[in-house]
Amino acid sequence: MKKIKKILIANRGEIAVRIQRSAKEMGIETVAIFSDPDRTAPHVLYCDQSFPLNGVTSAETYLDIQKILEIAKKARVDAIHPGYGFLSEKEQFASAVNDAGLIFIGPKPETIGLLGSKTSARELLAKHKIPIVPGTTSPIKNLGDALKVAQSIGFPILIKAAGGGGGKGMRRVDTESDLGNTIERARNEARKAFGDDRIYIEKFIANPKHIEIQVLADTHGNIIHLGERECSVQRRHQKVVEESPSPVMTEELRNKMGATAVMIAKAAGYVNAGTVEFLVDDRKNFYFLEVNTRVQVEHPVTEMVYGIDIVKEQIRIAQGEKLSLAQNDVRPNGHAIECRISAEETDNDFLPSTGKITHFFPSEGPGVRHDSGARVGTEITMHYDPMIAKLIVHGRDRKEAIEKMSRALDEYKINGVKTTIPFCQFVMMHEEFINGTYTINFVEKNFRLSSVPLPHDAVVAIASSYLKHSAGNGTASGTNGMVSKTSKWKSSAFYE
Amino acid sequence: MKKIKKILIANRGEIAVRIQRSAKEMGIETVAIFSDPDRTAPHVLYCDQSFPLNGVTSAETYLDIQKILEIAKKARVDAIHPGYGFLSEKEQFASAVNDAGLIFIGPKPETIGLLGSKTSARELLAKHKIPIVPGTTSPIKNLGDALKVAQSIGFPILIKAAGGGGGKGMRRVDTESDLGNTIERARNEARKAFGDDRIYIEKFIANPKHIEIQVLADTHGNIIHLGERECSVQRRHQKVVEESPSPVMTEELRNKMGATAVMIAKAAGYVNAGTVEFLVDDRKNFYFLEVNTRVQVEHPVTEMVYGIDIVKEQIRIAQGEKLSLAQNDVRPNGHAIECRISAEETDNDFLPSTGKITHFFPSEGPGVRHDSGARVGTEITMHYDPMIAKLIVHGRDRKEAIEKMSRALDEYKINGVKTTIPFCQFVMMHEEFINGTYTINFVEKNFRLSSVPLPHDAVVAIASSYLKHSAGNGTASGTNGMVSKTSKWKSSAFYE
Amino acid sequence: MSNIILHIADHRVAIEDREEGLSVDGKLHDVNIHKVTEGEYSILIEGKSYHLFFHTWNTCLHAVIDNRVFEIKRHSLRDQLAERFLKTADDHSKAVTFRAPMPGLVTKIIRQVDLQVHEGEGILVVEAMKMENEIKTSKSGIIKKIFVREKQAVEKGDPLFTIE
Amino acid sequence: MSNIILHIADHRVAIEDREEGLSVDGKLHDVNIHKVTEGEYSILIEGKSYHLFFHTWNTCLHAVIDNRVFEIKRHSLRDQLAERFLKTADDHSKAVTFRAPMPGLVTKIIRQVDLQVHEGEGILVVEAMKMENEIKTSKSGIIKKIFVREKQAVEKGDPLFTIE
Repeated sequence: MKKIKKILIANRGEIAVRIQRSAKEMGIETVAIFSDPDRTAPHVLYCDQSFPLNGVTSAETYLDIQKILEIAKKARVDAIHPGYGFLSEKEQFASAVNDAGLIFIGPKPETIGLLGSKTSARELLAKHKIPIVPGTTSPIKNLGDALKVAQSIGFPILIKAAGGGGGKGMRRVDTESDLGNTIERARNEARKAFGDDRIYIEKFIANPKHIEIQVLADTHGNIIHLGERECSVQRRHQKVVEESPSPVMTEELRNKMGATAVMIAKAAGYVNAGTVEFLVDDRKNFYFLEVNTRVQVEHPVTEMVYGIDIVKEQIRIAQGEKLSLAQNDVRPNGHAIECRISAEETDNDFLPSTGKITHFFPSEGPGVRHDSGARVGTEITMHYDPMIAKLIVHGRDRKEAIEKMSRALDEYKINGVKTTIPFCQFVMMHEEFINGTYTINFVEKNFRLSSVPLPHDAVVAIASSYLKHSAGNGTASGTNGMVSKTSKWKSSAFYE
Repeated sequence: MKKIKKILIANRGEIAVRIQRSAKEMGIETVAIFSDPDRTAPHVLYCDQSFPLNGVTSAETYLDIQKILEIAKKARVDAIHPGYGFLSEKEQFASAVNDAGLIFIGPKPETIGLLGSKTSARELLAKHKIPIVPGTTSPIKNLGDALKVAQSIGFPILIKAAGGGGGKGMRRVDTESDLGNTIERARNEARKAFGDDRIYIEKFIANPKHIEIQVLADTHGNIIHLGERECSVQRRHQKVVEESPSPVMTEELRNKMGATAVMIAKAAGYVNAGTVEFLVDDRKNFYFLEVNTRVQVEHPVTEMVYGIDIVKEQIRIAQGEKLSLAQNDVRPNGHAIECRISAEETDNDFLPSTGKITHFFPSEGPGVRHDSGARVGTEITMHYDPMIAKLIVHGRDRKEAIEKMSRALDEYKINGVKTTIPFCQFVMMHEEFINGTYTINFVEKNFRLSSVPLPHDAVVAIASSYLKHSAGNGTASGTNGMVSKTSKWKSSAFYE
Repeated sequence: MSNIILHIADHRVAIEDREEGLSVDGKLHDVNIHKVTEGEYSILIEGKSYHLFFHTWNTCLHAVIDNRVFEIKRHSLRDQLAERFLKTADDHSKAVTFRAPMPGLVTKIIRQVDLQVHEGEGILVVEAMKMENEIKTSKSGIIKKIFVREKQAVEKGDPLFTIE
Repeated sequence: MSNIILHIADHRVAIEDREEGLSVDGKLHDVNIHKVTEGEYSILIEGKSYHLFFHTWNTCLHAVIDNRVFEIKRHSLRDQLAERFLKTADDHSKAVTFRAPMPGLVTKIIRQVDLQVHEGEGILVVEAMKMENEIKTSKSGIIKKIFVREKQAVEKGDPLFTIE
């Protein structure tokens, strides 16, 4: 067993900060890497050491294996934590880390290869007779190929990236005529996100819930699961709100899905933390979706309900320790919800919102956790993922958790970019979320541009502070002179 | 049972913000009150409504019962939460609130009177044969009176305010010659803090721990306790670091102290949340100190270990609900530590530090809770208590909690006032704290002005950024020209 | 300060800062405003507490209140006259230019100049933050001009195409 | 920039901003400094990350690093000469004036002018934030002057008394 003393965190944003926290608590030194725009980002400020990647785009920085390994060597780390996204699910990266004599904090490279390609994962599952969603078991080659599959399983279908998750490269296709265009765009997105443009096709299941099981596996053959997370609130196939437990979960279903997840992990020779994703239909049949071979964005809800620090467990497993718990020691306690705070225009089809954060007052207080990768002064650019922070709450029960999240969302104050907070507020107040019946079609079915009128008092507040603001600034910039007809926003672009 | 719909919070700072949070989660409207310097304080920004007290000093604002009741009437609230400090333990205030037809969220006025005066509390306890620290059972009248008591129980003695807690008005006296002066200063302090200059005398117990029991009592005669908090790390007789459970606690001692606390609450006809404070000597004998008839500053450590929101319980009890738990449902889970972040000069005898907060980046992440009454732009003045915020962590066990607190203290960044953070960091690293043997003499015995040398790299960091800073500002203010011999700080004042 | 007209999202309000208080659409309000930090205000209206921020996006001032964002436009008498003139001019040429809603890279031009397109149809694709965003027209008509080409980087507000 | 001397708490360092890098006491360092916000800096020294703030207390510049606060004084050749002169002058009169360590209210004068006092003895009481703080002398001698009276408000840095 080799004690890890120093970790390079091959990531940025909130997950780099979050990994640094656990490492520091364990007495482990941390090394940050940063692109040019990230020179003064929180992960650079917090880590013990920070080294430049000299570049701007992901490709020339956080995706550059060579640069990262050179820094790892220079800083004399003994392990690398990949976080999520970027290189976290690249078999080649895990191999290169091992070849450099360093510990990769994650599964073995071959496991990443096996499960990371969703087609080989589907083959493995089929071999073990675990139910999967109908579709291709190998990447599609061309449009003809795709058309044949689509016709055989019937529209609507889903196009998905074989090389990674997170909704990147995922597209729904309803008609044959859209197939060609959509495949092309999905390939482009997948290539940019994962450096891998292979895609595959799945039957689109009508009203499923997205429920996933967290597993932990050590190098001694022990595997446990930490219950489920429900992540059905998605826009653009990306999760926005997650919770644990799922409101539709029963003890029996949890045991069944948990056992299936553990069986899949065993079949794949899995080591470290991983997540097995399922679709669950309205009769509680569950279908395997994919395995995410890294820490998930939404892992905090599990941490808060089970009282376990998943990143610390990852590090302990990586240094050869046995799991500190058996399956019987693991008991859920209360209820947790996470909302992703992303720089997006909720009122404009979730388009990315860029800008500099001028004011930032995240929520605090009892039962509130905030994992952030941004702060006052942070410039949100078009180069990286729009997620700024995660707001997580824990309550004694689901009702208290929803009340707490509503309070925390109201309390959250940020200025300089638009965010998904209004959307999350909408979710917390929606009957389908409150009664727990929501599915992955929640957004499409329910979310409309807010038509809640501005209360009269708010109009008075804006008008009166406008007077003071423009007096204080001489004239308020960009607001004087003619009323232009050019700037009313529309759903996808603004017109003049 | 009357559902409370709107609460006036008769307080300021972090506790006003914290009460607002629980009320909001329960769907209850909140009304803030504010002094002139607090016009843009967080509690004013967060509450639904805010009304001015028109004044600066505590006496003309947060202690003015008449003004507060007028606002309560104007805002049509149905209850008042007093927080801690200010009017929270004034029988007269609780009576006035009830007389105005409003609910006082706390014990009955007569219970506050009985227990709030520590002398009548001591009489009650003596009657029930509960061990108390030797001393006076009634306030001392004059110096001769005091001298007689002091001689009979022997120096050193403690002078304490009869009208309130929190270390205000508390003074140790070692010799007869200091007695007169010290009594006078204690009276002054007590008068200013509580509007009540009565003091009493207690035997000074040599190396005790300060351990207190949280109790909850409803209006239906149900009383439970939520275990203990240890608060032995004190400077100037005020708590700085608190934890739950106490590292010396045993199941047996907890049951015994808990039963005693419940017995005291019963004897006093107690309703709502309260805290029974004890001194525990090195043979685990415990002596009653006092009952605090309000929410404590350090209540969050209990909340985190027992998963109960004490302020919500206070509100539920106040509207006539039964306790939602029985004693057997109450189980501690993990370990919590709180550090009070106060604007004080750790390197200068904890003298108050005033100024405007220019940068504020409190710690975040897994297991970290931050309850704050300040933010960027807040001016810390001499008018109110120097406590800015509370940092609370929860870990699976005491070891993890200490590691987490150390991390969180390192991460905490504040500029504009000096704080107690360096002191708290000292505590987390000290052997006596780590092994749990610390007593209320911890600070006196162990804390010395830090002589940790500035690392060479830090010198380089300061020097290099100084160059950039002074270049950016033309010349750095107040640092050019002659080196003055006038400004080197000494332990209590600086000399020229 | 004389009477001014503000457009706050869809609301048109006449405000006047009088000695007796703030008049909004002729009604007096007891308003207490304090600046908290630059661009941040605390407003008490008959006790009700509002916490408000200002931010300029794309040269337009916006107010951020309760996490909702509203555009603010000021409107003087001269503006009204000018607007009336522009409206008349506009009635003749109904061309609408669509602009980039965020900075990004144009990865694909889907429809070409002179084509007839319908409301909701995708005209081109802009990639930002790793997502491909299809930019749709909210107006049916003929594509008169496309201002960008594939692989071109665009800033927020840059013109993309004109539909007439 | 020419060679300058800084006093950082008890450290005296000679720094020079050379083309090749920052020289501290003659040794070159690979230092990368970025301003984060006004008065806030990120410094990387051979990779090691420091997060630093500046603040002026009582007209003296301080650096805040790892939550510790250090006074900074700049020191030129002229300063050194001036200091040498002052030191000579100071040797004659050993009077030391104590100043208020925080703003507050003088609630009691304990010792009077012309009295002999010893190190650690309380001279007067200043109340701030509801606490009574006894201001002690760190020097034995005679009280030459008391600058304040009871009930007087004092600002931080105001002279309180002189001991000779």
